Amino acid sequence: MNSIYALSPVLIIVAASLLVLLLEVFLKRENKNYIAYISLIFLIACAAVCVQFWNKVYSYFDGNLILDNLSLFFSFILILATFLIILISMKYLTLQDTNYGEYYALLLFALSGMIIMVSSQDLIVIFLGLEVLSISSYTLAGLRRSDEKSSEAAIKYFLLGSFASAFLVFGIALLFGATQSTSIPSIIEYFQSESALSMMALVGLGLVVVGFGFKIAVVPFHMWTPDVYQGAPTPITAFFSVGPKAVGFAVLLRIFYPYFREALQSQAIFALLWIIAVLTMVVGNLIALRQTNVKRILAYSSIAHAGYLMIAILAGDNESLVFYLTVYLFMNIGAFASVIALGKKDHEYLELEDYRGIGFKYPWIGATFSVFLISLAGFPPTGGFLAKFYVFSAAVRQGLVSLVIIGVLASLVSVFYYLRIIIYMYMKEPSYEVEINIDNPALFLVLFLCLYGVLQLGIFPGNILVLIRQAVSSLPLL
Amino acid sequence: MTEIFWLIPFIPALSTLILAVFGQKLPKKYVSFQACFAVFASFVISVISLIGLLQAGHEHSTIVKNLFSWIHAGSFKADLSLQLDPLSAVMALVVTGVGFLIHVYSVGYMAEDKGYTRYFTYMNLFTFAMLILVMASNIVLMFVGWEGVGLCSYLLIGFWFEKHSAANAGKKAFIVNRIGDAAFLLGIFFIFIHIGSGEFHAINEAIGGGEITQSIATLIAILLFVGAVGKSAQIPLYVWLPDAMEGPTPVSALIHAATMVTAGVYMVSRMNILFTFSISAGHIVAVVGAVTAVFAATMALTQNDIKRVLAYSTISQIGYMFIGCGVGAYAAGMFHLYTHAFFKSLLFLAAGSVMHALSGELNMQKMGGLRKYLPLTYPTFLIGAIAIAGIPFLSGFFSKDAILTSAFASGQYFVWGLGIFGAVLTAFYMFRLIFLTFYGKERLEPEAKKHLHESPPVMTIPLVLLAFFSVIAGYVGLPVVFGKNLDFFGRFLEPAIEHAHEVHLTLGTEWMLILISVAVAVTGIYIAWVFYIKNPQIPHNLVARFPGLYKLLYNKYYVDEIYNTLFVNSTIKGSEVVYDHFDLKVIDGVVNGSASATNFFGKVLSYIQTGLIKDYALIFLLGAILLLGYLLF
Amino acid sequence: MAHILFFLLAIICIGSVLGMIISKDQAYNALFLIVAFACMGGLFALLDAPFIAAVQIIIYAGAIMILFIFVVMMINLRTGMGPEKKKWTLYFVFLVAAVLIIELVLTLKGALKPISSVAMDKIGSPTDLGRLLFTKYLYPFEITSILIIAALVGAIVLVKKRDKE
Amino acid sequence: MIPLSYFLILSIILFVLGAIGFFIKRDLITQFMTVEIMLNAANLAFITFAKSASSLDGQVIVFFIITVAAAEAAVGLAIILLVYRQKKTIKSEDIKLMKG
Amino acid sequence: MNLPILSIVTFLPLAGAVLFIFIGRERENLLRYLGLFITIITFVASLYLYFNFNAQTPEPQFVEKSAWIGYGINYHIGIDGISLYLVLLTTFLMPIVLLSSWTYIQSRVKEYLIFMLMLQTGIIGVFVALNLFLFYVFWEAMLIPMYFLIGIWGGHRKIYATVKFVLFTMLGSLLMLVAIFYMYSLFYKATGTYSFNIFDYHRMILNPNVQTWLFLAFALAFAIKVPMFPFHTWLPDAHVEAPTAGSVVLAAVLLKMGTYGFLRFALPLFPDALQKFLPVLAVLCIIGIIYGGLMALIQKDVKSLVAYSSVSHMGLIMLAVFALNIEAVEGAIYQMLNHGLSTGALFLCVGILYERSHTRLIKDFGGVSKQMPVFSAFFLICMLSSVGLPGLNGFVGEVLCLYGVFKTNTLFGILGVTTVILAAAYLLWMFQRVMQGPITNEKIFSFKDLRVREIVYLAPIVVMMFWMGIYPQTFLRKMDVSVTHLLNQVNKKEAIFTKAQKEKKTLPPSILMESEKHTEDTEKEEKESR
Repeated sequence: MNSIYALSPVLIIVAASLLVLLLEVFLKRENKNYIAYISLIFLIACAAVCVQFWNKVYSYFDGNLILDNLSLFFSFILILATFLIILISMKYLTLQDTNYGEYYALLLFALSGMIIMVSSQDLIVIFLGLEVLSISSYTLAGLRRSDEKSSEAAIKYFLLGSFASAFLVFGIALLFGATQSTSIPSIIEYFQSESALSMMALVGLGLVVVGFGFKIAVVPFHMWTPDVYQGAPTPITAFFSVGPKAVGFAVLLRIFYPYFREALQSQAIFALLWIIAVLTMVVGNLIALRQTNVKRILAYSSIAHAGYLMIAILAGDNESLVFYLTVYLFMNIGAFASVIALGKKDHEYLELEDYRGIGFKYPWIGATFSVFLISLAGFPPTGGFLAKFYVFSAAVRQGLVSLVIIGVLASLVSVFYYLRIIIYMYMKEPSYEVEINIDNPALFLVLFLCLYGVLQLGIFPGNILVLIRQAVSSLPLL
Repeated sequence: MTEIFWLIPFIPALSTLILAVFGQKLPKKYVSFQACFAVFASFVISVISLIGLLQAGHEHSTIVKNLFSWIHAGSFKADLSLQLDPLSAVMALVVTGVGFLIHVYSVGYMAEDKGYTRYFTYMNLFTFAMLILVMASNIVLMFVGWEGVGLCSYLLIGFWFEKHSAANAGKKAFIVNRIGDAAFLLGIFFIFIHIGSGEFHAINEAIGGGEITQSIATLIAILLFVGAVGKSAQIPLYVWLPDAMEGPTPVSALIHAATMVTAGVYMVSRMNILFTFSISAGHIVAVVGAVTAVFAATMALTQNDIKRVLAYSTISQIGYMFIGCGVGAYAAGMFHLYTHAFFKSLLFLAAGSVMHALSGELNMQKMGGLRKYLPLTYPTFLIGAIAIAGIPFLSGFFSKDAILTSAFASGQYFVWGLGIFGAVLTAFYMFRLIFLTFYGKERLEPEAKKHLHESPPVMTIPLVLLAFFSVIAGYVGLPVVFGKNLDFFGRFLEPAIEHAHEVHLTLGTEWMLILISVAVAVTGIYIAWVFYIKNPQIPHNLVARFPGLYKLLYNKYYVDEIYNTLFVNSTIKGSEVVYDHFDLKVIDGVVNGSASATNFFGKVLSYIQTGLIKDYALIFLLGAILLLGYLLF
Repeated sequence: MAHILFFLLAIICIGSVLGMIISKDQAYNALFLIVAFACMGGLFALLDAPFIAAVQIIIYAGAIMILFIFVVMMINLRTGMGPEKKKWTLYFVFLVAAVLIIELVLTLKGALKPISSVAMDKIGSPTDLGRLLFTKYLYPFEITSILIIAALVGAIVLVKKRDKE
Repeated sequence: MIPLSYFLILSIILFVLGAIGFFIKRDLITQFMTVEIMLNAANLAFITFAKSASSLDGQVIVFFIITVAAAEAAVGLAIILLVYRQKKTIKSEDIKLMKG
Repeated sequence: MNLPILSIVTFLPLAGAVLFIFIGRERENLLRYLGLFITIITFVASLYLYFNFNAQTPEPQFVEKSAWIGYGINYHIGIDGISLYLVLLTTFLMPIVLLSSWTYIQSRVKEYLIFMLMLQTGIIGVFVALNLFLFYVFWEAMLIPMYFLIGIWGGHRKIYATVKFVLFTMLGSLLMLVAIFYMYSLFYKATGTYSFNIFDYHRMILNPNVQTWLFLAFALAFAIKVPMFPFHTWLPDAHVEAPTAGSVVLAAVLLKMGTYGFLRFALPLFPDALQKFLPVLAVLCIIGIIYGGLMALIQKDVKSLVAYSSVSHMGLIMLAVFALNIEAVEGAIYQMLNHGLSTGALFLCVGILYERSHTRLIKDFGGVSKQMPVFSAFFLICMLSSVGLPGLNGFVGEVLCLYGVFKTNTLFGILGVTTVILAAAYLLWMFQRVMQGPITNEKIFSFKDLRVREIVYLAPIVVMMFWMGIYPQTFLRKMDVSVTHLLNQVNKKEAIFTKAQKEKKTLPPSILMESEKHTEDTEKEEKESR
């Protein structure tokens, strides 16, 4: 099988975005929705192709492009995410007057970047993919030009993002200097072979962590998150909260999984990640307590979740990590979709005050939103619970009891602000009228899908778990 | 024929059930009929079974009927089983007999009350509970009855619950009783632990077999006695009984004179083997009884409320009964219980009839010269008074004499002395009562005088009957001076009560004691006559002479006040303080405090999020520096 | 000789960066930056990477900086903005800088083989680089194309005037 | 011949200068310029390592990084323009609509 | 048996809840009747459990087991003599509760019923789960509906109350979760197989040092739920603010989950740690008994009075549990049921008053009996059952508990007996101030006596009170074996561990009883894990 075929997932996506760009020029404003449909079709196609590769491990361009189950699974998740994002965007764009064909194009570019990242073992390729992702993201964040917040988000994201990637590059440089290579396997090899680790490699690794720490928004590299999430168009926020995070963790997984499997837990880097995880969980949850803007709350919650995911990294338990990410995709996109649902022409309801009595005024939105929040808070029988359950139990099995205790206490704090939203929706009388544009079938489809996903993963995750097990099994067991 | 004895308690129970469920629908007449009939039926059965027992003779004088097993858990076994033996037979007889008369009396007394049905429901329920108490074959079941009667007294004292005082009195009675009950419960536990069974015969055998040590026995006995003290209104738990007079008079007669309050005495006699076995316990019982007898009597001296006088007299009479038990003459104690049931309920009912006549007036100072208006009530009342005063040839004389004699015989002269002194006081206050009520010049309220009338026959007939019994009831237990083994009562009880130490006094001493008691009774009456007939200003002079003492007695030694401040108020105040300053401030403070602390940290952290790019970069930078630093060093 | 060249370039480079940090006017900043990049190119050349040096000069000093200049002109603020004035910030910043530099320098301990041992055969000639680009680094090279398109589209979308029909 | 560590130290210095420059400069454009400096520092490091390893990989990588820099520049300046159009300022202190 | 009766009992309400989603919110009466119907069906089904329960074996019965998620997470339910009655209590009370809120809940009936039914499933699930994971799932899931019930239909400070309730409870249960993980990993290390099966854990004897922490985690969770003395402050708030039905369920069943947890987990799993902490716990219980009573004495709000009385009663129950002898434990279980009935009934009565007067402050009442004789009769009986009057259910449980405690520790027994006095004091005083005395508040003159519906739902409780008081053997008989087995387990494990201690100085975190072989589902796990 030749390499073109192997490239097809990326190619399809890129082709789709180019096509979208063309159509953007020719289509008239009123039937811009076709663009969305077309990109959806392409996504499905891409997913179909990914399925073809399942269970066969391919590696091209000496390891720059590998199609093992892990990368495929992640690509699949990311495609699914994008799929849902496009669905929730369609109406939103017309309502919030952001209707560019480029929107979809950039979304697809970002997706391609992410797919590149997850399906590569070479830091340079990963870095390039990251840049593709970032550059599209910067733009997407700024797409609501009617709104100052949006452009502010864009500039913050851009400046800090490039700042971070500078660190990343420097880190890669140091690693390169130490190991003469940028491909993860050889780096790992170096780390395992080298009896006396050279400081440079370690520091390089540290800087790489910094760089990705920015993307996955762990404390103290999280500062951009709330502002960008708040300012960016809501569907894009949903996208940020899921896509880049998943990718970042996918990469960290590739870097650290074998690293920690070697029981190098005495390593300084381990302690470092430990501290980062704790900080992330604590800070994220604590600040979230004070927020009154729903998007900001969700932003901080996403930071906190990054903390939980770090626990999985530390425990070196990929299965739980991947499962968590999968669940997180559904519940977070679902939550943001519910937020989007509460919007009308040129206005979104984002303040907690707006949510008074929503639960009874719009029972379906309220109910689904509550389910997502409950899942985020980690109550059974939702996926959120099972995800936390796996992560924590894995951690305890690795003897990280103290970490887990901090984790559960942090999630106890988180319960408060998740339930706070529910309090506003159900337990406070509305003080003023909230009119929303209810006719939005695509959005409700998404709500339903996410609801289904959250419950399915919470109650009968069996099949997904099997897939995940296959996915992580493709990692090198050292 | 005696096998059906187990029906005795359940007939009233059935009647209670019917009344409770359908009572509101049923006509008054039927209600009263059923209620009285139920009690009468069980009376008949008790008579039958008593006769049965008499025929059976001593050897098989105890019949036990085990209905079903009630609580079985581990070593804790208690069955619903009734037992018939002389002791319970006597009690059943008293309860049903007197109870029946009082039921009948109530038909008239309560005729106008709108709580008519409720009243009879409670009364039947009480009869049931009381019968369970006396017929229980194990101590747990006895406790059931014990608490049951407590409940009924609570309900009946608070019968007119619209009155604050009534509701209060009811509550007070129940709670004070509960204190005793708690001790009783502990006693039961000790019995179960050290003897392993609650069946009376088992207990008796165990003690007889010396399975428990002296000290344990004493402990158990004292705990049980505390229970008795609560139920039988002895020092220090007597305070509820005077207030209990808030209830309808027949209730006072039945529950707070004839039956329930004497349950303690019954219990002690039932456990007589235990009490005899533990020497010190017996002394304690006797002393408490004696002191109470005098103490209560003194309080009765100055009261103006008819029923309260009678209440205190009840307390003091029960004191006598405990003297009997304490000195080991359980038969005597039971005997006094039995006679007291007649004349005291007679007194109460008569008092009730007086009230009835005076449309609810209770204050003796507002009476006087009633004897011509109440041709039937007066003589009966007088008979009761004579009986209780201990004038020879009436029931009270025999029983009280029996007690005092055995007290003397047992060598506890102090107790005996107190008893004698109490006798003086008894005679005095009873006749003070008589004179103030029926003699002297009328001090009636005008409109009370307007419809002054003798009570209807339905009330007077029971009076007459009771009066009759008060006279003759004593002849079943004549003292030895009138000839050997005339003490049918004592001999009848023998199987249930083992004779602690036979009384062996010379006839001379016996006569001497009798004379003394007669003398003191007469003295008491004479003093009363002097005070309230001959020259009525003496009391006033005395009051003027010893104002302090008078106030002290008039306010019942301020015991209620002391208890209130000491226990009730202090508890409530203390709890309030704890609630406000500990529960809300400290415990809940910690809870809310932790929450707000978390919130505060959130606030602090959120200040870092300044929104300025440079600051974000700085944090980022510092993070990186620390990270690298950590890696390097 | 080489030493002198190196230090010359290095000093100019650092100096211009400092100048950029200190000066108020963005236009000057841009020029400083160009100088810095130019020196960087020189350094690359010193490291036997002539092609990269050229690229550096052309793309950075040529293309990118022109962009900067354009934007600066477009925005054209009369009042420039110097660095932070607050004393503590400056001290703090110097502290941070010192620490960071020390840390990073420390990492170099024994990281590099002595230069003498390095065989001087490889010169970063365009042909060699080209070969590498289209063989080993083909995939990344392709990716850059996506990157550039994305950047293009993004830039256009952001700055183009809204079409109001 | 010049010890390579000199180059590395230089690159480090530049990198740090860029980093703190990002912190102390107060206008978006220059802040972005400092980022470019940092990237270049990285480039220098790469090339030095390439030299020490006597392989061309480093140089190729630098080539890519320059491309990235260019792309970032394009988008970044566009965003800055966007901000300027809306706020009529590029002071980074004025960019604080969202905080807390 | 082919019919999965236990699952039906557990999930029927949930199914009903799902069904309700598709019924229009405006058809309130249909919803009400349907809800009632469902709960009654559930009750009937649960009766089947009672009658087919085999009292001879301690083994769990009506067991259903099927592989679920893997990693030892199986669907594994069953009941023994301990859980049987708690399930019955739940199913018995639910229809009553729904009836009680028939008119009280006027707004958002649909949601209300949905949450009630979900709640029922959650509670029953806790009692029937034999797989620790399953148990925890129900344990947590149950919080959500309760959260809504208090938060939406509650009083003025409902939000404070409900958040406090949820967070407080979660604090405990999350730490317990960590402990569960720890045992899970211990078992994995010991056997190389994953299992959450309680019986597998019963085979595992833990090192006392390990036990200490695990026990503390479990105990905290359960102690908060019970609630034991220092952790009780959520209870009054929750009770006062919750709607009547909520309070009833809370008091009658939810609190029992704590005691049940102690019986099912803390005792058999950590006997040594239990022994270590027994004095502390017992003292806490004693404090709880007296403290709760005193606090109840002076409450101004009837509901919080009853709430504090619960604190006192539950204190006694816990004390009995810690007495660790058959009388006490049976008494404790019995007293759980009694407390469920009597306190539940008291809350119902308070609710009835509240529906008429819209106040719960004692001072606003007085002389109600005059207006509502029938009600006062019911109220009186419920109160007396709570006081523990012989002939009513309360007495049997109380006397057994106290006797058992007394047997193990005389002093504690004596202190415990104070509850007899205190209970009488605060309840009678409350009764006097609310029901007796002259009518002060003219609003009371407008009170109507009980409606038929109210009688209908109070009557069965009262009947049960008498039944349980007069013929307790009906219930005690079926506990004996299970309780004995439980106690044996506690003692046996101690014995074995002390033996192990003698044998070697350094102890592994856990020893496995070789005597018994793996239960089949762990074998299944082995296959899976390969």
